[in-house]
Amino acid sequence: MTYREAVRAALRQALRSDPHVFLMGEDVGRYGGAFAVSHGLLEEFGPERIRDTPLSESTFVGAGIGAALGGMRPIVEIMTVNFSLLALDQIVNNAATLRHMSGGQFNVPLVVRMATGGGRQLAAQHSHSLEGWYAHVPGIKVLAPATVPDAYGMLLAALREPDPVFIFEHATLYPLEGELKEETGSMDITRAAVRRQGRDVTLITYGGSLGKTMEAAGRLAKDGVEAEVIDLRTLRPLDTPTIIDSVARTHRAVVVDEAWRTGSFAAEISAQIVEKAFDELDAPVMRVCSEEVPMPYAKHLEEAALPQVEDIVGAAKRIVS
Amino acid sequence: MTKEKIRETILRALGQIAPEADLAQIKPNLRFRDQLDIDSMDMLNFIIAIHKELKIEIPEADYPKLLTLDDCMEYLASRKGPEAK
Amino acid sequence: MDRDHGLFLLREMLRIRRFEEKAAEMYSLQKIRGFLHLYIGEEATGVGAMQAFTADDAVVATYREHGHALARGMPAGTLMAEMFGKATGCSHGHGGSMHFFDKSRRFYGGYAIVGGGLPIAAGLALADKLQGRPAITACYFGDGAVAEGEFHESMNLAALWKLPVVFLCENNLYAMGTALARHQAQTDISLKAGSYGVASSAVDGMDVLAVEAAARQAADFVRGGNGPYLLELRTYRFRAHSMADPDLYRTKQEIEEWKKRDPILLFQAQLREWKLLTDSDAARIDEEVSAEIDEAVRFAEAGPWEPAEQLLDDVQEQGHAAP
Amino acid sequence: MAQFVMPQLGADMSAGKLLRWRKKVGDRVKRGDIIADVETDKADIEVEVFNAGVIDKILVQPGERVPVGTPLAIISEEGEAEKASVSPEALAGPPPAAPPAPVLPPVIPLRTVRLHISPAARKLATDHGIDPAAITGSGPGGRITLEDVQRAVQAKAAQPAPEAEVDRQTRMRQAIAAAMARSKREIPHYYLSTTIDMNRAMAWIAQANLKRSVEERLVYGVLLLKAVALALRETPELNSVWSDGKAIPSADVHVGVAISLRGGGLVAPALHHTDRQSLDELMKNFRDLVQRARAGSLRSSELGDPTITVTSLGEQGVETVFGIIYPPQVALVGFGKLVERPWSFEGQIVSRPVITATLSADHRVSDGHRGGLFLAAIERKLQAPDTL
Repeated sequence: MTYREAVRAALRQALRSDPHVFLMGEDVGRYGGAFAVSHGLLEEFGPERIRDTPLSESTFVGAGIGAALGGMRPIVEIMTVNFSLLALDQIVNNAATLRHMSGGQFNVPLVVRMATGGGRQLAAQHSHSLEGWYAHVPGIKVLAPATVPDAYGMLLAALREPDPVFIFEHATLYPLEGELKEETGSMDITRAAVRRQGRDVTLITYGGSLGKTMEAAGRLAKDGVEAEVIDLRTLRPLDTPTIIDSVARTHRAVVVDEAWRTGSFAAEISAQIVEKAFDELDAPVMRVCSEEVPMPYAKHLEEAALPQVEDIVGAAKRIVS
Repeated sequence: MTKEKIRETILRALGQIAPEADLAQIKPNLRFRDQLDIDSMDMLNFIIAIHKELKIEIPEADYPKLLTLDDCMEYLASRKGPEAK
Repeated sequence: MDRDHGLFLLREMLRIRRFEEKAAEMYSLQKIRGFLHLYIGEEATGVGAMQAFTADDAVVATYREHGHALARGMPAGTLMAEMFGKATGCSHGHGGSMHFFDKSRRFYGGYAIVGGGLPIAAGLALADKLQGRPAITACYFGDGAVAEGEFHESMNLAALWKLPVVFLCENNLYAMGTALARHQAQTDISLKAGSYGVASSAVDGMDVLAVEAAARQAADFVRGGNGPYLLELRTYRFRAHSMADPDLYRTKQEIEEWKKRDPILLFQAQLREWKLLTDSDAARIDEEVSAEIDEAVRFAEAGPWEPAEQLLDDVQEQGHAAP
Repeated sequence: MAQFVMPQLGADMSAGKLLRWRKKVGDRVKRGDIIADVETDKADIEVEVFNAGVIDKILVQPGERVPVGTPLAIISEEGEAEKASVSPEALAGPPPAAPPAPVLPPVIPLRTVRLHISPAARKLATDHGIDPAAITGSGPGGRITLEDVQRAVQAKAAQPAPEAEVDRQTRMRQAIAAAMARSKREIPHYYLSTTIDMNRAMAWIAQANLKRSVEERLVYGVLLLKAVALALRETPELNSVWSDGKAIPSADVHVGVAISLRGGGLVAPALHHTDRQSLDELMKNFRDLVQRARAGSLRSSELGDPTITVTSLGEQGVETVFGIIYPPQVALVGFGKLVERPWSFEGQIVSRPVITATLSADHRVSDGHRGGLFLAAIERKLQAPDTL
């Protein structure tokens, strides 16, 4: 099963089991979803529950908030994270604030999904990784499933949350093949996952960078460096204890994040480690991030801009003496 | 001032500059420097301590008269005058 | 014209007027801090339009929402306490003047990003429609919001999906200090609805009966499953935009001209003309309203502060939220 | 009776200036009347009154700027007797606090020398009572890593458990061993020597001490320290720290004084700003430093930041010292014993007290020519003791 099919299976599962669930977004219906995630759902659930929207990101996200306030369980799909900027007002000023601003009277059980990340030669308006911006905002949860089981189980878990959840699906992951066990259901979204154990250095990553990081760990092992790989899974709330536990064992950390380095979520991870595990560090915390450039179109330039396996290996080796 | 008082004063001053020394073992006719591993700065601090305790001025020229316990006793007794018996 | 209803409308408008006057006083004494936007002059739009909605309907308001909240039936004391920042406030002191909420009255809040409430109103209407409930949504906003993309997107979406929303544009002619003609090429707001296939009309917002009648008509249209309706309420605010506003962008003469059409004075005169209001009625109502407002201040004054230890309690549901 | 106060007219307003009164004493006002104009940081605003009555007293005059909440006028209510018994001050309550005077941040001197060690390594070393300065770093740029400390811990564990005192001495020995071994391994030393006539200096000191009480008397050692400190100003490269492959000149002169400890061992704490202290201050601080060094109560800053070291072994009778530089410093000055020697002076052979000064210097940083100039400067300074 692919990551795409896993998301679709979760959507289908949710739509079947809860009549309050509906999906809306640009081209989720007749087109079948820009990434074909919702392909076939319109036929099964009809246009009331699989709603094509106008290109009005702010308003269909706001309508999702309103529908959630009004008792529904909306899932809003935004085509890419770059487009979500048109809805930032609704997300940051309304979705994230309503529970607090109303003194706890209202909550917004809304799930918003969107594609993120580069690597597909879509240039500077379709390729960025801005999930770190969202993780800055209290009042919302930010998930970044990186595997087929997580794509399925974390979406189901998001639909059980009483507060807004934003799911970032790295677009290069959709064709990823993986096994989804029969018994997989809603899963814990508060914990990071250790994807590989090691004693020499901790590689911390999430989403679309997990594959590259695992490959880097494999190469490091050939050179005698045993790297531990942490998949954050959820950026907010961040599972800091898992990170700190690992760094306390390896004493070295490399953060791999496809976003730009400056003011990045990688910077947040790095700061958490320095604040909470300073005395465990035997080397500076390294960050492997995208170059500070809008994503270029040409393949060789895009590859140069994005973190690559060699960059991760290099960063790890620089701090493992 | 009795000889005993002067002796006590000297040993107390030595104790301040060389706290680890066993003062009971001090030989009265040997130089402090050779017994206690002290240097000129320690000696200076010793003289300052004596000066403070006994309230007497000790000219620099008299420093060589303060190198052993016996010399010290003699010099200080002479300086503190008739009381010392 | 039913006398009881007439006196009720008068009392409702007077409650808002006295409440706002007291709020200004409390602001000058620093009991109320932050921003304070007063509704004085616009009482007929809030009170008149609210008559068209039932307790089952939803209401979305703006940052100038004291009048909407009072007209919706929220107790003056909880509103004053909110502005005092007290735990007994309608939003536990988290929101202040611009963010009144009341779940029990389906009052979905004051929104301080101009235009931000319109998509939410569309969503509330969508929820009612999808769940087969007969409820509709009242969405107040000002003339300034008409310049926002969310106004146009929401008109379109509501019309496209035939959502049961009454859009109530309180056009007081100024977006903060920018006159309507200085930010809109087409100053007839009701006309804008046509291009989205939204039914619309405009009404004199200083005439509470006219507002009520127009709003009932709009609400009936929406309840009939015909999709949304845009009702433009032409009004004027007598006070400056906020307490810090020196009112440099309009003339004293203009304000005085509008004050001649004070909705409360106009309606009192009409009631007297119809022999529905006596001097003793007027005095009694004024006295009762003043007492209610004084009691609201006492309530606000007496209320406790929310303990700072609870600062993070309402960010996410407890048990789900991790720091 | 009511007070009319400077109103809050905006979220960010803390004070306002009264521009003009629209009403005067004796005027009748009603709720909502414009009573005055107030200037805020943003604009001039007409302010209204919330009480009906007669203006009884005006407390603030046009042009005055007062904090929000300050009473501006007293309004007596209708029928109220004019002679109000309550003073305006009592009504006003305590006046708003004046803004605090700006507090200048304290000037914190920079530390000139810092150990290159990872946090984890530092913690492990502390946990095992190991002096990190005694460990040679193997990490990038010579950083001491966790592994380096782990090796030191193992080495320590391999030794028989010593008595506490022996342990302290062993540690000090180890620290000296590590620092000196590193110095000899890394620093290409060169050595220069000169003999200095101390006649004038000793005569000056004898004269000076005549007027001084016992505590104030100087020893010639402080003249040597001051002369070294002043000479460094002429050859600042010798007052440097070697870091990451280059010499970084130190802004300040902190001469480290080698002090031998009873029972063995050595420390070289700094006399801060040696060049800026008078001889009297230097004497007092030097004496204090020796006493504290031997009592084991030195401050970490004194141990951490000397910019050059001076060692004097004259007490032991040696005439010439060939010292080893204490890294990351780049120079060390040695003095031998003050001895009477035949000396040629204006064509005559005379007996003079002389002392041999030596310089050990880092050839990566300075050359013999500059080192020679430095020793010559020390000699020159000692010939003019009254200028020290």
